[in-house]
Amino acid sequence: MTTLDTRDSRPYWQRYMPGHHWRSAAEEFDSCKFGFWLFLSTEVLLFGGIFCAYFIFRSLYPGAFMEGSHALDWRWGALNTVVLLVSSYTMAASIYCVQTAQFSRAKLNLWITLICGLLFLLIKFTFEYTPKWSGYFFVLDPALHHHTATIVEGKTALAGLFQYVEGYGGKRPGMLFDYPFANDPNMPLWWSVYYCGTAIHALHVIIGMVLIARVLKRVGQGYYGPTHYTMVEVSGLYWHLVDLIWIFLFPLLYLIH
Amino acid sequence: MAHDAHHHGNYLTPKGGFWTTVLDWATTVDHKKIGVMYLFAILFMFFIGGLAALAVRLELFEPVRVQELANGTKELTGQFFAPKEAVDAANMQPGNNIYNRLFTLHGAIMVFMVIVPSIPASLGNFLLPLMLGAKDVAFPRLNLLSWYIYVIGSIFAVTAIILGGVDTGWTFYTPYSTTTDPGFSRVAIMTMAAFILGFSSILTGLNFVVTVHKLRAPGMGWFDMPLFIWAVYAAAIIQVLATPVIGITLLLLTFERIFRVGIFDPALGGDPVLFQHFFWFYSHPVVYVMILPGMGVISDVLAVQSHKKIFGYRAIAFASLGIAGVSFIVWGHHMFASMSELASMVFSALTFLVAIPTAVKVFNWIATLYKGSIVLNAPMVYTLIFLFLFSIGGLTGLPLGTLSTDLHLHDTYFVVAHFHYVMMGGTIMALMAGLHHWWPKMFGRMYDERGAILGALLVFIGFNITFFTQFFLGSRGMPRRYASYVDEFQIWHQISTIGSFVILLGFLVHLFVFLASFATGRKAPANPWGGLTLEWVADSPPDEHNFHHEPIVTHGPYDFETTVPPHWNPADYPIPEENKVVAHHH
Amino acid sequence: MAHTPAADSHGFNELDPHGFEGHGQHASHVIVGPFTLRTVLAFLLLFTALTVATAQLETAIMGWFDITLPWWVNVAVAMSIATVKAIMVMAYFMQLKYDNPINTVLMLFTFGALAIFLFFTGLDLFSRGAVDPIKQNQVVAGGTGSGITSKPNQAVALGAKERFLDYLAVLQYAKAKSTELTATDANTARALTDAAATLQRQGRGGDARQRFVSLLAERIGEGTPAFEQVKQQVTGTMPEPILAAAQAEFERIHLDVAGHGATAHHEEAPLPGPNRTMPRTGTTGALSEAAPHAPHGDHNGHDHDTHPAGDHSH
Amino acid sequence: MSSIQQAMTHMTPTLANIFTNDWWHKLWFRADGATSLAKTTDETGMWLWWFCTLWFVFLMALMFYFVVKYRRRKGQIAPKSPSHNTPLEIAWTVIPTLFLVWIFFKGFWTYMDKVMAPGDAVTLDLTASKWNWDIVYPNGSRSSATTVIGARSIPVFYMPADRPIQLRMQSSDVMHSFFVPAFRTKQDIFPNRYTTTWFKANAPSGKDTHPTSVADYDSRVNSAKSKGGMYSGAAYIKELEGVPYEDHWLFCAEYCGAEHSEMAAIVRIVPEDAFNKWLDTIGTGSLPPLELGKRLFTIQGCGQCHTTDGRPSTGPTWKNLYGYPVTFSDGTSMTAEQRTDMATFSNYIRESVLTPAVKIVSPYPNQMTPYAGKLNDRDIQALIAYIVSLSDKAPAEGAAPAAEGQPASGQPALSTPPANQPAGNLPANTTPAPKQ
Repeated sequence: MTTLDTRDSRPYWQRYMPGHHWRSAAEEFDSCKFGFWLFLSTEVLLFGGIFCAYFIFRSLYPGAFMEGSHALDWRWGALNTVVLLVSSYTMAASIYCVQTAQFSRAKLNLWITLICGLLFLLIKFTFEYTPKWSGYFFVLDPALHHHTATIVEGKTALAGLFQYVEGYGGKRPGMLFDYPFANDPNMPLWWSVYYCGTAIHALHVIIGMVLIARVLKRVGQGYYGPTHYTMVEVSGLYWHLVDLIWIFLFPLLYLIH
Repeated sequence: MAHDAHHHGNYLTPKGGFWTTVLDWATTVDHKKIGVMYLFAILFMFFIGGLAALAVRLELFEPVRVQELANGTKELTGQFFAPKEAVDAANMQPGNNIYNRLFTLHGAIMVFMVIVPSIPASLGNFLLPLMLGAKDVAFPRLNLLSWYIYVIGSIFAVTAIILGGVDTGWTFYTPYSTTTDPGFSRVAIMTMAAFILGFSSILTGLNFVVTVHKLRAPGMGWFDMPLFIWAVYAAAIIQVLATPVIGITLLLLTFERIFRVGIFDPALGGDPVLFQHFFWFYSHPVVYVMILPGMGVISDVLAVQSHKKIFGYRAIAFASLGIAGVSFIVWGHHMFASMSELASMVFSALTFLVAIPTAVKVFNWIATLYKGSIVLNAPMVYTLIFLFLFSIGGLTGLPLGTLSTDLHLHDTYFVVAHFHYVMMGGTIMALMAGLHHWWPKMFGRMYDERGAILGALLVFIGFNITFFTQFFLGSRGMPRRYASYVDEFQIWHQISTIGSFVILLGFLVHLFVFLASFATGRKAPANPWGGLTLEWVADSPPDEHNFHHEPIVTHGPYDFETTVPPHWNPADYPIPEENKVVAHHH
Repeated sequence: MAHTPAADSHGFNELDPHGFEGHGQHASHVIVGPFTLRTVLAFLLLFTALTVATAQLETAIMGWFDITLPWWVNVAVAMSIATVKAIMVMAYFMQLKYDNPINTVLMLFTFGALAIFLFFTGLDLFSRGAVDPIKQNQVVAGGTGSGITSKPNQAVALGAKERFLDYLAVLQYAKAKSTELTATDANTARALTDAAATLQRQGRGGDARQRFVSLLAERIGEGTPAFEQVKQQVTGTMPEPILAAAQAEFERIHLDVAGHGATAHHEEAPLPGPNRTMPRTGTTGALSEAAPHAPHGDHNGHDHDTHPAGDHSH
Repeated sequence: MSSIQQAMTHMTPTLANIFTNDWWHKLWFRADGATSLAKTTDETGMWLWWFCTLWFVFLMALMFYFVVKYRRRKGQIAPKSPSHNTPLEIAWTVIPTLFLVWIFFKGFWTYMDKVMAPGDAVTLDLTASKWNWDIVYPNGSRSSATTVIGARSIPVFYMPADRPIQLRMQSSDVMHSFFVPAFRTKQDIFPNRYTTTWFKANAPSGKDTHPTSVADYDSRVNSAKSKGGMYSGAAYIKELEGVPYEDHWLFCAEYCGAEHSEMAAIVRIVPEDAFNKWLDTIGTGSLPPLELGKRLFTIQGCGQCHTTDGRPSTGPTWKNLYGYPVTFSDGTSMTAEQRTDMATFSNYIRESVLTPAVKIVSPYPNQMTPYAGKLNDRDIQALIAYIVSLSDKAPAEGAAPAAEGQPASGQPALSTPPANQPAGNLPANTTPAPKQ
């Protein structure tokens, strides 16, 4: 029974008592980690479905997937990879800081992690999804060289930051799949895999950010410290998994040619 | 102990007024209460699914035919769920649609909401910590969460039904499931229901695995665990490793319906067979999530009720793990009619592997009876019924695993009969055995033996009447999921339908027995059957924290020859001298 | 209050035969220092750069030496680098290296399950043609779409196609009254139909109504009652993309009449043989050539001019 | 129920027959299989049946014996007995394993025969759709024979005996499964992918023969009616008078929706020479449109949802479609004039056949499968001719529009899946225009 004793002025992590059915705090911590690893394995297998679909269709219709990957810009993917890797590092660092009771630095690291997560989503939606849906392209987007699309003069967005590209838009998921430049009739499969994979991954990024935000708040309130930081550790594991998935998604989706 | 000071009584004693108690149950993290809540939720869904099954049988009592009357007018006969005045051939559709929704309802409810969680979530939740000598499962709040998720999932499913039902069959095969009743979200809701229920299943499994690893009582090594724990543990591993795949499958299916992504959609180059692989990668292992805990129950009940050390403890334990392992490489035998020849060959060969550990278990159970001291009470009767029906179910699996014969039997009533013998004849019978066996422990009252045995026999007889006929139907070529059929099958369908109502009668008797036990059942002793495992050390019903002192294990779970059961008077249990020579551990 | 005497006493661990508790205590509270973490990060970034570089390099190599590397080379390299990265993340960031080994074992099981999943699924889907090659591939690459009634764009495409077929029927009806239709017109009709459907699927736009009318004028002869009838129908309800499609396609047919195309139609849609997939429709091949031009109306118009009307009617 | 009595009679066990494999075989399979492979399959099946029975009886006997012999006796504790016995456990692990290996191979050998069609097999194209079967014969025509079963009229597919036939199968909507119980085989059918199965049927037993005359046929129908049922035997075909035949059910074994259980057909085995004769009779190439339309109405299963006599059904009746106004579920409507103008009307019909979803006649549901790819233009013209003929406002000259230098249609280049097109057999030209 982890009842908060109000008379005790020590921070929570010093007062923390393990659940009544545990024999020791260390025991509880170890079990929570084990339990969470079990959960992570379910996550891996969840994405396993996407990877399986990719594996099958990539092998059956290599043409469609190569052409499809050319519609992506590997630079955005690479940038996102770096962003996630850095955030993974800061997450791990924040755990170290909590373990060594450097709470302000821990908070800093968690903030950076959060911002990186945000950055990742930002890049994903602004520079990857939106153009494919709207036909508007980031001005510096080199992906334009991949095909014969032409920029429509005068049609711009966000104060000229984006230019409209004739015929390149409409790569929306699902019923609105249109492929002005598709020579391979199996292109829909590529886009199905691309959107499902990245969207579900993005969803996980968001969940991870929620967890981290909660941890950040509680670090501020002195919940966690050298002897009790289960949630920090666990949220960290989740965040690293998100990173892990992306480490595989990036080459599979962006670097195929 | 400290916690004994401030409350007396067991986990069932009300915490005060009605609403206080309700609130206490709704927010409890006590594995026993959660187990009981699961039990009632599952029994309720079992009732709904059962009604659907009866409705299905009624529709099949007569084939739909057009009789041409003397005056030349036509009359549509044999449709149970359609307007009788329907004359035109095309008016069969309404009736068929109702039928299709009914069997989907039956299948989906029974699989996702009854049989998968049945034993692990109810008996498992209640008994696992008790048997391990722990105060609770590893993550009590997660446990409660999983119950609520189960309820939410069920609500989703019921919503889909209320909105007009789903006619995809519980297997959701594409492209039918992605194209049927376009514009409506019922199918999406139903798939989401299954998706949500999957989470509940994952959380339970995860909880059990950690509990078994970390919370065994002092002195309890892996091979001192009751075989029920071994079985639940093996099942839990499958739940954790297989369920996420159905998660992504149903997610993609929903995307396919809502956003029209094309991974399983031939119109976009996708592949329906790929869906079948996704689906069965989960749904075959989950068959063992259904049956393994049942086998565990049987191992325990059999040993306890015949006061006999289980034969080949390690063999049974490893068989459980073996089945769990093999279950991941045999899913293709659901697809012999749709797979490539090579894959069919490989999967057929692998499928026969499952038969080996299963056979070993059966042999061990029967060998356990040898020189036992067997008492024929309800749990034991149900155990024997299990052995009877499960053997049939298992053996009829052989022609289905055999390629040439399966091409004939696949998707016929032979399959229906086979999996009912395994799922109902196996899991549900085991659930009934376990329910009677641990009833005194769960609710602190005895049930009426005679009534229970009567119910058991009725169920047994009705079950065989209902489902053995379906073997003949199948091998004679009656396909599954047919709302109507050609005349030559009618006699068999009629027998089957009659049998199904005998089953209903049997379960009504059980219902009555249980209610009677609540009302007038006599107080149960702590150890009515003389079991040796730790749950019998606790009171019945157990104390809020299970044990007054953390129990310490000193003997094997089935050392009946050498140990006086807890709470028993040694005078009532005169251990023969020759037994005492050496109290060796397994 | 939460602790039982047994749990606190030291004798407890002897009683536990497997020492998870004791092990746990040492295993869990490991502190991975910042130096290690930074080194790992550095390596991870390095590998990221590496994997991108190799991908580019492969393309470059193909260019330089004018060779084509088999597609799996690319995948194999990328995947092995990714695996190394994943292992580093799991070992250091996720601390598997220092952690209770049970977690590592668990992960291995997980990846094992995943491998089984991929392997057996592939075993089936890649060996469909083993006995009869015709079973390996799709009948119509990209799918037929027929029967998928709830798929808007499919329905539109089909609907458009058939509506267009109707207009052609009217056209022929009208034509039948003035002059005999030639085989060329038959091909034209079919080609127009397919073009309509295909291009509709590909979402082309543009102002085609007038072009189609002028087209009719030249095909039927302005002012004839048939012309008026068709024109009225066309300018009434005809969806523009289809007309654009028709226009683009029709000009292609003009070439065909001069010789090649009319027969090409039959060759483009042979019976599916071993390891052979059908094109989506009879004219896909032609469309993919036409694709780049299509968005630019003037370009088409230009085409139109270069092939004077009347070529077709012999 | 006569069928029930039959069922009972040939199953009544007597001491004499209950021990014969043959009796059990009858009980399980009702009749011998209709192909040589079916025979091998049944042998495996019966072998397994006895194998399972013996194991089961052995185990249960042991179980009940123990339960009785070792029942609990007051105040007695079970004596100490071994809780494991390694040799025994190894034995009962290894011995079943050996059996299983044998069973696997037994099944595998027959399976390979079932999936490998012999080189000289004739390939026919089968298309399954909701909820109908369609087979294209070498001469490009479809089977015109139907029979009434229950509430349905279902197609009858004539097949030659003693001749390997391979079916190249494809679905036009959802998954179906080709299942002929008498052949003891099954193969799923997918949209957009070919699957194949083959069979070589045994010669018909001679129990059933075709009617020898119209009178004979009528008497059969009447006798069936007098029994309160419907005659579902062989139709009268002059060329096949007295020819023996054997009927086998063709079921759809993969759930495919509302009328899954009505998606049946009959595979009728006749001697090869008779088959060839029949093939000549169904060549539709020479039929005038009106006749072809009538025939398509049954072949294509239009009758499952449409009536021709004005009775309501799943879809609108074909009686008086032509020349009468109609309103659609989207509020739009067609006037009698439009419905009388042949051009407009035939366009409307063509649209409704190929893409039913575009215009839905209220109040009917949108249930019809698109027939795009299943009917070539000539078929549609024929149907239109038939529909027009069903109206009392039909043009006096009769409904069949004349063919007049019109484009050849139904080419592979159209969306019609080429596999369903008779190679090199292009239908004659027609036009939607009526004679004026």
